[in-house]
Formats: sequence, structure tokens, C-alpha cells
Amino acid sequence: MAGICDMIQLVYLVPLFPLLGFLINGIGWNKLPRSAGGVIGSIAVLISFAVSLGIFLEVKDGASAVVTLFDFIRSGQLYIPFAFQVDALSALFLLIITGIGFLIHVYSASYMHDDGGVVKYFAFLNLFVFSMLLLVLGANYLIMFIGWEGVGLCSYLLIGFWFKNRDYTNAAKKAFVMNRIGDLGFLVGMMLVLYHFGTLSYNELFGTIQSGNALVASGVYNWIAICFFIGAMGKSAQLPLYTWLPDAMAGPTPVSALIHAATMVTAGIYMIARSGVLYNLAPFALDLVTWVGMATALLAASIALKQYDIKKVLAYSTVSQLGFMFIALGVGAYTTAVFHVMTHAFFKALLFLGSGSVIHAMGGEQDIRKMGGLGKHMRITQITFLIGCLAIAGIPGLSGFFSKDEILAAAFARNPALYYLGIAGAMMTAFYMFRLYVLTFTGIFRGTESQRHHLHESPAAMTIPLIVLAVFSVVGGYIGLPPVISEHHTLATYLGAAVTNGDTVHLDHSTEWMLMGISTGLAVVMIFAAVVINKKPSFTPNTGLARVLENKWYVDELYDAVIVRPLYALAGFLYRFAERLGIDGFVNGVGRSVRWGGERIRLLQSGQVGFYIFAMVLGMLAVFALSFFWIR
Amino acid sequence: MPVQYYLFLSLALFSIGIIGTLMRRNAIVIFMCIELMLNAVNLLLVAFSKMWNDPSSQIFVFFIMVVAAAEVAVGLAIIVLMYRKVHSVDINILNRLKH
Amino acid sequence: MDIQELLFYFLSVLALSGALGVVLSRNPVNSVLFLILTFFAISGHYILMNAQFLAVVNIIVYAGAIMVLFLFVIMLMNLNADVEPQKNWLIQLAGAISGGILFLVILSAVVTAFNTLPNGGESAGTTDIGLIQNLGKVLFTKYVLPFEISSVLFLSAMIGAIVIGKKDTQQAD
Amino acid sequence: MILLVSLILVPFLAGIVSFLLKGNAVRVWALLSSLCTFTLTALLACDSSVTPLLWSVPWIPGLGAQISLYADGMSAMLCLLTGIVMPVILIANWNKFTERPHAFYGLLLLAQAGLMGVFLAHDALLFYFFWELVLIPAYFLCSQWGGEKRVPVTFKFFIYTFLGSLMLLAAIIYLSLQSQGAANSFAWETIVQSGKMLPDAEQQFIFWLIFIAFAIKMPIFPFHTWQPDTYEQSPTPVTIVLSALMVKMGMYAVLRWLLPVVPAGAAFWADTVIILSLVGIIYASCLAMVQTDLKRLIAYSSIAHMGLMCAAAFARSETGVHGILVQMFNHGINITGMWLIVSMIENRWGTRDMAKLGGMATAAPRMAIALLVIAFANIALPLTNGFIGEFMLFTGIAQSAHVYHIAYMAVAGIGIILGAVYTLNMVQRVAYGNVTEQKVQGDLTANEYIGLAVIISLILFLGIYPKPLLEATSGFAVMFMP
Amino acid sequence: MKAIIAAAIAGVIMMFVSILMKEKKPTVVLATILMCILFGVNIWELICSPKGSMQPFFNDMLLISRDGLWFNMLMTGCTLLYVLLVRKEIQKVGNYVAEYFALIFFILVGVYLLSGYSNLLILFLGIEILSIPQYILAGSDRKSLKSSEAALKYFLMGAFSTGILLMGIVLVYGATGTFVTFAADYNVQSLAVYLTHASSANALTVTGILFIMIAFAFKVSAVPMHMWTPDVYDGAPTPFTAYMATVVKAAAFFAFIRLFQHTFGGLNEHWMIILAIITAATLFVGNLTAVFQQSVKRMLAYSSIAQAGFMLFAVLSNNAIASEGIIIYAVAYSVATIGVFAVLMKLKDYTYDGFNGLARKEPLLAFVTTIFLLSLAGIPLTGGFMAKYYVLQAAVLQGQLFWLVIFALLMAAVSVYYYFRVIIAMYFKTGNPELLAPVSGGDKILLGFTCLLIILLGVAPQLFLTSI
Repeated sequence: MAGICDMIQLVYLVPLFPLLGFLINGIGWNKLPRSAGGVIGSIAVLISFAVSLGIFLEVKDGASAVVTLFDFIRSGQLYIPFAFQVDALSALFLLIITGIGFLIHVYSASYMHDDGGVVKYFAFLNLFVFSMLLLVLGANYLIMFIGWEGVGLCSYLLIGFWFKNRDYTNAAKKAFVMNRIGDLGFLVGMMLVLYHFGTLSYNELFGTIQSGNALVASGVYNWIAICFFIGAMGKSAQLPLYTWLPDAMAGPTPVSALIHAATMVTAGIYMIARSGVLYNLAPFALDLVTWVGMATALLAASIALKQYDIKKVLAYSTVSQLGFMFIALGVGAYTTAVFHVMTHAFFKALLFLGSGSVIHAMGGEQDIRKMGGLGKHMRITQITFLIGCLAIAGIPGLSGFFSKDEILAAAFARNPALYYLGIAGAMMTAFYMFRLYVLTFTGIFRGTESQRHHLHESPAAMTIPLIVLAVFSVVGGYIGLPPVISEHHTLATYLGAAVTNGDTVHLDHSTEWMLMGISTGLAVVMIFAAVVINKKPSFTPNTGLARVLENKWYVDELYDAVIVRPLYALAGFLYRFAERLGIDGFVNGVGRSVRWGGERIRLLQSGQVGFYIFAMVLGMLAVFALSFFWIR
Repeated sequence: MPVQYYLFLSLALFSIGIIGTLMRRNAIVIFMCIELMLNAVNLLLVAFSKMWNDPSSQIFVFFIMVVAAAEVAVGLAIIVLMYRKVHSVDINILNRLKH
Repeated sequence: MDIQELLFYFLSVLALSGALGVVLSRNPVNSVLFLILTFFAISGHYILMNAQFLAVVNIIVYAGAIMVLFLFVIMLMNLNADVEPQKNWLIQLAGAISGGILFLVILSAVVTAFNTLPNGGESAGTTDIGLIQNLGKVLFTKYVLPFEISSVLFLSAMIGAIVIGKKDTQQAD
Repeated sequence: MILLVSLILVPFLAGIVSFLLKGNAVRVWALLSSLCTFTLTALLACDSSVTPLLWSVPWIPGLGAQISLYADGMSAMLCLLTGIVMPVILIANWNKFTERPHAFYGLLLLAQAGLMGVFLAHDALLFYFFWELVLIPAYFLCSQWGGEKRVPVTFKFFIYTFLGSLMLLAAIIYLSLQSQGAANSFAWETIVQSGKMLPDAEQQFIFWLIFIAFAIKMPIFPFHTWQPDTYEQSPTPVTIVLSALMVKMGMYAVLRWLLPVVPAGAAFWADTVIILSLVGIIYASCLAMVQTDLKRLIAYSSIAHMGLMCAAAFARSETGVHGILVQMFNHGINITGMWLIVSMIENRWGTRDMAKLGGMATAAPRMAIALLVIAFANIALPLTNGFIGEFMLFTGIAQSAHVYHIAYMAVAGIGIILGAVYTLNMVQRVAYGNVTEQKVQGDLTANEYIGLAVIISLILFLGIYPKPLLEATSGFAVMFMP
Repeated sequence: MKAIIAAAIAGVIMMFVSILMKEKKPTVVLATILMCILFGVNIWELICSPKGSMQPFFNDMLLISRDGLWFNMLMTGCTLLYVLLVRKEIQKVGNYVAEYFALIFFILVGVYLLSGYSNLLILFLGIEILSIPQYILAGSDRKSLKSSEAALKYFLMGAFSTGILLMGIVLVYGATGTFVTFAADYNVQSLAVYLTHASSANALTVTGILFIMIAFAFKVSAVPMHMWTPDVYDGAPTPFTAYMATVVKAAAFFAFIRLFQHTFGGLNEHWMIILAIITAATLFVGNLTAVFQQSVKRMLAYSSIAQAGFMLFAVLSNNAIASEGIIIYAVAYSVATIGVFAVLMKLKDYTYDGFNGLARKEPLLAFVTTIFLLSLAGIPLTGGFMAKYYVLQAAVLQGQLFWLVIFALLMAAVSVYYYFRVIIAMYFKTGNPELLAPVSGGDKILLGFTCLLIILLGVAPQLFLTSI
């Protein structure tokens, strides 16, 4: 084993190379030639992918370890090492992050080639990967938190990449602040853990909990779990903190792919899956997770029905897919959630990159009302995109089908209502994805002449990643075959070492067959509906519900009116009245009153000797009166 | 006569002196009232000296007279100086210095 | 009531009325005269208390020298005419009242101490301390330092007279 | 002993000398002396981390006052901060302040001497001396070289803080008299002893006498109104001295001269003070959100930061106090960087009004990067030094023995959200968008580059590997536990 | 004793000088020499005097203690400094330079008496010897009406307060039968023996003590007997104002403490609370009124009232630290005030605007003024701080006066306001202050020395206290 263990001991290489990439690109942001940035960045990620592959191979054989690099914070009883945890869960995520990350790097190399700040761009991209790796590798919540905030930072930098545009920078700000709100929840959660258990490291914490000699009330678990979940809301864009994700489209498209597929949003799922032990003891928190996830899934899906921006549709679909994952977490099927994370990573990355190549071809145009019939100009994109759509829609045989179906099954086992709602969500997914597909690739072209002229297939650097991802979107699901097909659930057994699922009821096969049938059937139906409806598209201004959906349920406006404006109003009020008039006014008032008093008292000095003597006599009177009628 | 009577008397004189200083505007008269106060004190001192049968207080009276004389010399000089300037000894017009 | 008491009351009335005269009379000259009257009355008291030396000094120094000086000054300023502006009656009333209250307050305090006075405030033993030779002895033995010191006082008074009173050569008036 | 004395004497004498120098020589002189001081502080930091240094001689026997200097990790760390910040100020503002530089640098160095004294004094009366001694040069610096409203504003600042320190004086007299006749009735140990002996009611009263002085200096919520005006009006190097160093005097004093001295009083008022600080955090952050002047914005943000430290101090948990020691240093570094950037902006754009600024990332990208790093350090992003400190502060508050400790911590946490809001607003307004017209073109000059490089490298190093700082300051927390 | 004689002789010499020599300059030189000799005599007497014990003179007329001698020496030193600093201005006042110096010497006689008296008669004479020359000096500028007015006001009120003082003395005597305040040997009949504890007080004594207190309150210009102060200080020729406001007032305070600490201390529950209220009023009125002044000279007059409020603490809190405190305070306050006046006298315009931009024109002058003002405001490192510290510590030690201490500190913060207005004018305002004459090098050295003195007092006060 010794020789093998070395690989795990080398885990620090995994984040190291992206960091190096970041440093090189970052320091040479204005010296390096444009092409160099892409090369350096991609290679960095590639190496760490290789390393993590090695690690994965070891971990697959049951190896796991905690690698401590150095003391991070040590103060009295508080001891937090800078340590990495290598086990099945983190290894899997390493693969996803570095693998898909690499593809996206390669893709961006050509996508961003014409941009001036390409080197800076790759620096940020590497930093992003680095932070995400820290997040999943951390052996305690603090290291996770570092990555947690790190990805927030990178999303801020990348969303605001074109910083001259005020809307983009606003979006970036929004993303960061929303995340910060979540992070506060996470922080409070950490504090609670520290206060009650005195440690942040996973092993010690879960060890104490499982050994059962943790002397804490059951309510505490709920509180901790809820606080952490608030953090997850921020990162993984759940209600009510999801609004930043659609706006994050402001960044370059590959960034969206990275955020949505490989990094960032999956953090929340990873965190909860990691803290499964904790969550299993927090039933209330789990229910909360479930219903929030459900609500998010439905809401986002419904919004996606009426979006015209190709990336917005995908963004909302991500939100709703994340909702599905949280449902899975909520019902205690952590492995299922992770499974869906993986498959979703494949096809969502695929879809985004596809849309990227579409936008590339359309010369920056994102409105699907202006597209149509692109299929004949860009075959590869069309086909890969179609695969992605089928996968996400849950057509049997593709990855999405297995993972989503597992989620629905688990939900049904917990509570049929969940299942039906889930189905509704799934149907909407199928519908809007194919609406998107049809409007984009089929029918007649609705754009301008100039656009039509330079429509073209993207270069190989962009299409190859598409193809690779398409392949994975197809086969990715077969590591998690449902029980009805094979008793051996590869992923579940693999993750079993690291993740302790909640008590999930196992359904008998007939029910499972039925469930699959229903979902598949409905999905197919919705697909046809979508195709039929959007064959001859007519974009009349929406009315009624459709209008509400187009405007995303007016949630942003709501937040603006309920939180943002009042806050600024309050601040202005405080500044103008409490500060200027109130406190400072008081302070100055004291000084002014002293001056005023001085001015008055000095008038006693009338210059009249007679009065002076009179004052003396009065003083004597007062003195004697005091001494004879008060003191004794 | 017991000393109480003299206490009454000299306190009365003393107070009349004070009242005088408060009531009059003529610097000289005010000064005279102050002299009155001093004399009240003298009277009381002598009375007490009789009571205690102690000469030192009469010596004290003597010194009070000495000081009074000196004060008169200076005081009247100042008043005259003032009079030379403003041709009045009315204290109410002394208000160049105020506030 | 024996002659002493009679004299006491007489002199007291004389002194008080003289004092009141000083305060109330409009004309400064009258004030001076009233003050002299008062001094005489007080000297009478001194004699009553067998302090001849002080009685004499009082007459000579006060009534004689000081008051005459006052009189000179007043004449020199010819304030004898009844032209002196009065304070308005309110201020005068305030002064009178506050002075009176002061009198009452102090008195009310002092009377409480009467019982503590040695032998009821009566004179103790022989009372020839006021005679010149006794006083002289005390003055030049025990009280020689103050006696010397007072010369400094007079010197400064003298300088004062020079510095303030003497006509300046360059000052034209 | 030589070390302790020279720490105060070197800047003091250098200051005196530089009054006599003429022209450009004074800059060099000031820089040399401050570098020398820096090396001394570095030495001190090495020595005292092993064993605290103490040196004392009788001063006023009649009163029992001593000249006694003491350096443990906390003092050494703050001295080091002073030693680092001073040269940075001098370098980064190298070619400014051509108007009567000898007076300017002289006063600056005198202020440094005073600061050293405050951090080293181990005798209450001596401490009070230095406490005031810092104030005088600061007063002259501000009202001589500041903005147009400088004189009244600085005057207010002076009287305000002077009033506070007079209350402190009353407390010192009172405490020192508890051990009347002792040969060292002002020594720290004696003061602590006599303070502990007092009955609770008196401690609760004395507590306010002492705390007012420090609260005004820090400043804590209702006593803060002098600060934004003063920071806005005073010249940037002085603002740095004020906000990076003098503000720390207040915090240091709370730890050294308040908590151990009147433990019962502190315990009694702890909740009150914590709540005040929390209100201050939220309040100041809100106000920072609506500021348009950069200096005022940073001023309010620093009020919020000090509020957090103060809350942690009165949470009176070991981690919290340790966190304060760390955060004092870090905040000093970060805020210095902030002010440097602000002054550079002012020089180039000729204004501090954010509405008129923009496009730094295009016009001066290096500066923009520096701004970004410092800004994120200011909002305690992990892997910057700000995070370490604030994390420990939060932990400290959460681990305190108060009933609502978690609630306190959560409220304090709101501060980091609002902090993100206003800081990112600032970054967006200043760095992003299109370039507005500039007075002076150009990116960082060499001297500015050096200054910022020092700051940023410290930020990142201490953020990633805080161990040295933590170890230098560890263990002293226990001393201040009531 | 030697000092008293020497001072008197010096005064007499100056009187004859006034007849013999007509030029002013040599007169001043001679006076300075005499002052130096007098200073020497003081030091000599201090050295000769036995430690610890008190020497009685002329059977209980004087009881000269070592701290009394120390005080004399310091005050003479201040006078010497004063004479050196104002030697030019004093010639401008009038023709009678020699007489002025004679009066100053006589005032010193009064000072010595007040620091050494042990008999109410000497106290009375001392106060008169202190006062009468002041009346004269106040009126010595015969050209100015203000000066004469000041003299008259001062004289009338002073004579009035003399009456009050005498009434007090008489009442006390009536109750006890002796004028001896305190005697070296305990079996001498002295007030200190009579009035050891409150029970020994009857109404006569208390009334008398209060009368005396009021008279002293007048001399040290405590509210409400303070009203003469601003007018007199404002009207009197500036050189003499400088002297009246410093040494003379300090001497009055020393006598005040001597009497109320050693003699009436046993009865303090009868007068302490009243004096405390008077102190509070003094601090309040003095500081607040000074805030609004336009003329620096008048501001200093009010500030002297405020400072008196602080010195009253020493009287209030009769204990050992208090008597140290009053000495420190007397020196610190006198030196600083004399310094400020010395600078003020160099200027043409006494208003705040007269100081505008002094720092640019005369940096050294501005610097020393700043130090003096800081000292008056009680900023550490200057004598003023140590002075305030001592008296306040004494008050806190006394036990019942902490509230008053806090109040006093608040008022000290107010005082910063008006002192710093001068500093602001000098440094932060632009203007061209007109000097009467260019400042000579000698003056600069003297001022620098004075400023050093202040700082020395601030860092090493014990140097000025080694006698006690």
C-alpha cells in the first residue's frame, strides 16, 4: 500500500497547479502573449486532473486519508490545521472539477481568444478551480469555508470580467453579496459547531456524533443544519437566494459553464452530502431542505418556460435541477444527489458550451427569437446540444434519466406528494429544453443578414470538448443503474465509504417500473408538445401568467422593494438625522451651550462697583444661610 | 455691661455700614461707611478685651486704626485722581471696564 | 438702673442715629459730621469700658485727622451742594433689605453662643488693662513686630500718595 | 532595557532634530530614523516573544510614580505595527508635503514616540503622559496640513478626546490612592490589585470613567462623531497614524488597563458595551453605505471594525482576546493600505467624491489590483489577514459566557454582509466603469509601488500563514481574563 | 525673618533711589540686583533653617516653617523672573519706576509675613501690606482712565473685605480669647488648641470662621467675591496685572491654607461643604466666562479665577499632599502666567486677532506661548498638569470630594477651549501681528528658560518639593 499511499500524500499537488497557473497568469497578465494564457491555464488543470485521477484510483480501492499541511489557526483550545481530506466523495468531486474544468479551459482558449484580457481571464479561471478544489478537499469546515468564499470571489471577478459595463459589475456585486448572506449562515453554523463540539474537523465531529457521547440537545443539530443550509442556499442558488445565478450570465459563457456545471453551485450539495451524519440527526432541517428544493425546482422551471435568452433558460434550468438535487438530499439520498450532480455536470456543461458556440456563431446574439434553423450551419453543435437536451429531459438510456429517476423514486418512497410535484418539474424541464432546442436549431433563421452570412461551425478546440461531454452525458449514467436493472449500484457502493445516507425505504420493483414509466412517458409527451407548439413560433407580447413568468415572478423587483430600497432609505435617514442631528448635534450642542452660558454669565460683569459689592453681600447671605439653616 | 449688648450694638453698626455701602453712589460716602464698619469692629474688640481681660485686643484696635489711616491716605488719593479725570465721584459712571 | 447703663443706652442711641445719619443724609458734608458724631459716641463707650488710651486715640486720629481729611477732600471737590445723584429706590431698598437680613441672620446665629461666653460675658477681674502704661508695655514687648511692620505699611501708603497724588510735570490738566 | 528606552528615545530625538533640519534632508532623516525604529521593534518582537522585558526606575517618589516600561507580545506586536507603518507612510508619500516639511516630519516622529510610549508604559501615570503626548502632535498635524474645515474639526476632536482622558485621569488618581504610600502605587500590578480590591459598586463606577476615555479613542458607537470629520479633514499620512495606530491605543488600553483593573465592573457592564458595539457595527456600516466621500466611507468602516473588536473584548473569551491582538495588527495594515490608495486617487483624480471617479482599472490597473486586494482584506475574505482576525473575533464572541452569545455573533456577522455591500460599491465606483478625467495620469510610481507592495505581501502572507503572528501573541489572552 | 528685613530694607533703598537717580535704566538694574540679593537671602535662610521643626519669632507672632521658607524662596524666584521679563515694559508705565519696585519689595514683605504668620494680627497686617501696594500699582498708569477706575474699584471692594475679615477675627477672638493661630509649644493658648474638634465650636467661632473665609475668598477671587478681578486685571497696567495675578494671589492662597488647614481644620465640617460649593461656582463661572472673551488679557483674568478654583481644592482637602500641591500649583501657575503676560506685553493688540500668524513671524515666541498655555490648560509634560494632579489627588484623598473632582475635570476640558484659541490664532490663522519692539535676544533666552522651567516642573515636580 505504501507506494500507493504516496499518491494520496501528493494531494496538495491538485490545488497547487491551478494556483501556480493563477500566479503565472496573474503576474504576467499584461506581459504574456494571448495564447500563452490558455495553454498555461489548461495544462495546469490537466496536470491536477491527472493527479486526481491517480488519487481516485487509490481511493476506489478503499484508501482514504487526511493530509495535514500546516497549522492554520491555533489559539488556546481552538486548533484548526490546514488539512486535506481525501476520500471517495472528495476524490469524485476532484475528478468532476478538474475533468470538466479542463474541457472548459480548452474550450475557452479559443472562445476567449480575441478578448484583450484573455490572460487575466485564465488567471481567474485557474483561481476558480483552485478555490473549488480547496472547498472539496478541506478536512474541516474552515478550509471548506475558505474555498466557499473563494469561489464567491472568483464568480465576482469573472461575472464582472467586462468591468466597463455597469450592469455586469452590478451582477457581479449581486452575486457576491447574495453569497455573503449565505456565508454568514455558514459562519454561524461553524460557530455553533465550535461551541458545542469544540472542533471543526469532519472526522472528529462526526466521530463524536456517531459515538453518541455528544452532550447536545437534538435541537442543536437542527440549528446547525439549518445554518449550514442557509449557506447552501447562497452557493447553490436556492430560494430565496437564487436570483444571483441567472444574472451571473453577464460573464463569458464558458464561465457560466464552469459555475453551473463543475464548480460553485455544486458546493452546497457537496457540503450537505459531506455533513450527512449531522443532517441525519436533524429531521426538521432535512424537511426544510426538501421543500425548499422542491419550491426552487418548480419556480425556476416555470420561469424557464418563458425566457428568450438562451443562457437564461439554461440558468433557470440549472436552478431547478439544483432543486432536484436538494430534494434528494432532503430525503436522505445523498449518493443520489451526488449522482445527479455528476450527470448534471456533464450535460449542463455540454449545454452551456453548446450555447456558447451558438452565441459565438451568432456574433454575441443571445435572444432565441432571433435564431432558428442553425442546425444546418453547425451540425456538431446541434447534435451534441440535442443529446444534452435528451439527457436533461430524462429520456431513458441517457445519464439524466438514471439520476433523476433515482431522485424521484427516493422522493416517492418518502412521500408521494413529493414525487408528483417532482414529475411536474420534470415535465416542465422537458418542455422548455425542447422549446429552446427547436427555436434555436430548427425552423427558419430569424436573425439579420449579416449574422446569417458568418454563421459557421465553431473551431475544433470548441467542438471537441462538446463531443467529449456528449459522450459522457450518454454513458455517465451507467455507474448508477437502478435496482430494477442491476442490484449493483456502482456509485453507491463507491461512495458508501464516505457518505452515510439517511434511512431510505426501498421500493419493490413493480412500483419502480411504474414510476419510470410515468416519468418517461410524460417527458416524451412534453417533448412532442414543445416541438409542436414551437414549430411555427409567433412572438406576441405575453399576457397574464406568461407575462409574470417572463418577468421571473417579479422576484427581483420584490427584493428591491422590500430589502434594498428600505435599507438604503434607513441608511440615509440614519446619516441625516441620527448622525448629523442626533449624536453630532448633541455633541456640538454641548459646546454651543457652553458658549451661550459664557455669553450670559459674562453680562453679570456689569462694571458697577455697587453691584459687585451687592453680589458679595448676597454671597455672604447665602453662606450664612447655608451654614446655619442647612448644615446644622 | 455684659458683652452681649456690645455685640448687638456693633453688629448693628456694622450692618448699617454695609447697608450704606450698598445704598450710596458717592465713593467718599461709601468709604466712610466702610470706616463705620471698622469702628464697629473696634468697639466689639474693646468689649471683648474687657470680657477676657486681655490687652492684646486693644492693641489690635490700635493697629486697625493704623491701617485705617494708611488706607485713607491711599484711598482718598485714588478718589482724587479719579475726580481729576471725570470730575465726579459717582461710582455708577465707572463702567469702562465690564463684561 | 445705674448710671452706667444709662450712659450705655444713651451712647448707643447716639452712635446708631449717627450711623443712620451717615447713610441717609443726602449731603456728603452732613455724612461726615454724622460720622464724627458716631466716633465720639464710640469713644464714650471706650471710656465706659475703661479704655482711655483708645478713647483718646479714637478722637485724635479718627475724628480729628481722618475725618478732617475727608472734609478737605469733599470741600476740594465742592460736593457740598446737594446735587449727588441717588440710586433708584429699588436698588436702595434691595441694599437695605439684604443688609438687614444679614444683620438678623448673624444675630440669630450669635445669640445661640451667649451661654458659652466666659462668666456670662461680664468683665473678669480688674479692668485697668486699657491704661496707657499697660498698653505701652504690651505694645513694645509682645507686639513690637507688628509695630515695626506697620511702618512698612505707612511707607507704602506714602509711596502711594506720591505715585498717585503727585502732579505729573508732563501731564497737562 | 536599552531596547525599551531607545524605542521611545530614537523617534523622539529624531523628531526634535528634524525640526532643525532644512529642505529635503529632513525626508531622508525621517525615513532613516523610522527604519531604525523599525529594526528596533523587530528586535523587540523577537526578544519579547520569549520572555517579557521589564525596566523601571523611580520617577516621582512622592507620588510613587515610576518610569517603567514593559514589553510582552501584545506591546511588541503593536510597536512592530507602528514600526512598519511609519516607514511605509514616509515612502509612499515621499514627494508630498513640501510645505514646511521639517515641522511635518518632526511632529510625525514625535507622535510615533508617543505611540511607542503608550504601548510600552507599565505605569499608569506614565501611560497617561504618553496618551496625551500622542494627541498634541496629532492635533498640530491635522490643523496645519489638513483640509479647509480642518481647524474647527480638529479642535473638536482634541477637546473630545481630552475630555475623555481627563475622566481617565480621575480614575487613575482614584486607583493609585488605594495603595497610597506604596513605592509603586501606579505600577500596573498595583493598579490591578487595588482595582480588584474595590467593591463592585465602585468598580462599576470607575469602569465608566476609564471606558469613556478609551471608547472615545476607538471610537465606540455613541462617541464616534469626531472621527469621520477628522479623518476627512486631516492629511492622509496623519489619517493613517490616527486610524491605524492611535485607534489601536484605545483597544490596547481596554485590554491592558480596563479589563484586568476593574473585572467586576467589566463583567457588570459587558452586555451593555457589547450591545453598544453591535449597534455601532450595524449603524456605521449603514452610514458607510450612503457615503460618497471615500475618506468618510473608510472612516465609518473602521468604526465598524473597531466595534467588532470591542464586542469581542467584552465577550471576554480567550480566543476573542487573542483575535483582537491579531486583528489589531491586521486592521492596522489593511487600513494603511486603504488610506494610501485613497491618497493616490486624490492625487490623480483631484477628488474623493466617488460620483466623480471611475475607470481606475483601465487608467491605472496596478493600483486597481492593489485596491481590490486591500478591499477584500478589508471585508475579511479568507486567505487575507483580515479573515484570520475576524474569524477569531467571531469565535470569541460565540464562545463567550453571555446568554445571547450566538445572537451577538450573528448580529456582528451582519456587519460583514453590509461591509461587502459598501466596499464593493466603492470598488465598482472607483475602479470599474469608464475613465473620468484625471488631473495626473499614470499608474503607481516607484515609491507608491514599494509602499503598497509591503502592505499587500503582509496581507497575503498573514492571511495564508498566520502562525507567526498567532504565536507571537498567544498566551497573553489568559492574562486579561477577569 | 532675615528675608522680611532684607525685603523691607530693599524697599526703603528703592525709595531713596527714586530721589537720587532720575534715569530709569540704572534704577531697573539696581532693582534687579537687589532682587537677586533678596533671592540669595531666601536661599540662605532656607539652608540655615533646621529641618522638620518650626521656629517661633517674637513670641508667637511668626512661626516660620520650612515649607513656608521654601514657598518664600520660590515666590521670590518667580518675582525675580518677573522683574527680568518685564524690565522694559515697567519703564513704560510711568515716571515712578523706583517707587514701583519699592512697592513690589513691600509686597514681598507681605508675602513673607503671610507665609510665616502665627497670629491673626500679623495675618491682618500681612494682607494689608499685600493689598495697599496693589491698589497703588493698579492705579499707577495715570494717563489711562481705565487704570484709575481699576484702582478705585479694587480699593473700595478691598477695604470692604478688610472690614469683613476684621469682623471675622473679632468673633473668633471673642469666642476663644486669643489671636494666636498656632504655637510651637502646645501649652501656649492658641486657636489650634481650642478648635481641635467640632464640639469646641460655638456659633461665634463658626460665624467668625465664615467671615474670614469670605474675606479670603475675596482675596483669591472666588465666586461670588470674584467680580473685582476681571475689571482690575483688565484695567491695571499689564506688567502689574501679571504680578497681581500670580505671586500675590499665590501668597493669599498660602495664608488661606495655613489658617484653614492648621487652625480651623478641626472644624472643617462647618465650612468644608460651603467652600466646596464656592469652589464649584468658581470653576464654573471662571471657565465659562473666559470662553467668550475677545481680549486675551481679560481672558487671562477670568482664567485666573478658574485657576483659583483649582487651588481651592488644596484648601478644601487639608492634608499633606494639599500643602505640597499648593506650592507646585503656585509655581506652575505663576511661571506660566508671567510667561504669557511677558509675551502679551510685546504685542500691540491684546485681542485674539493680535496673535494671528505669530508663529510665522516669531516662531520661538509662539512656541513658548504654546508651552505656557498648555501648562495652564494642564496638559501632561508641563507644570500645569502636575499642579492640577497634586491638588486633585489631595481632594480625592480627602474622600468626600470625588464629585467635585469630576466636575473640575469637566471644567478643565472647557478651559482648553479658550487657551487653544490663542494657539489656533498663532499657528493656524494668517495675519501680521504688530510687535511694540523687536524681541531682544535676552528676552528670548529668558523665555526659553521659563519654558524649560515649566517642562522641568512637569517631568520632575519633586525637585520643587524636596523640602517637604
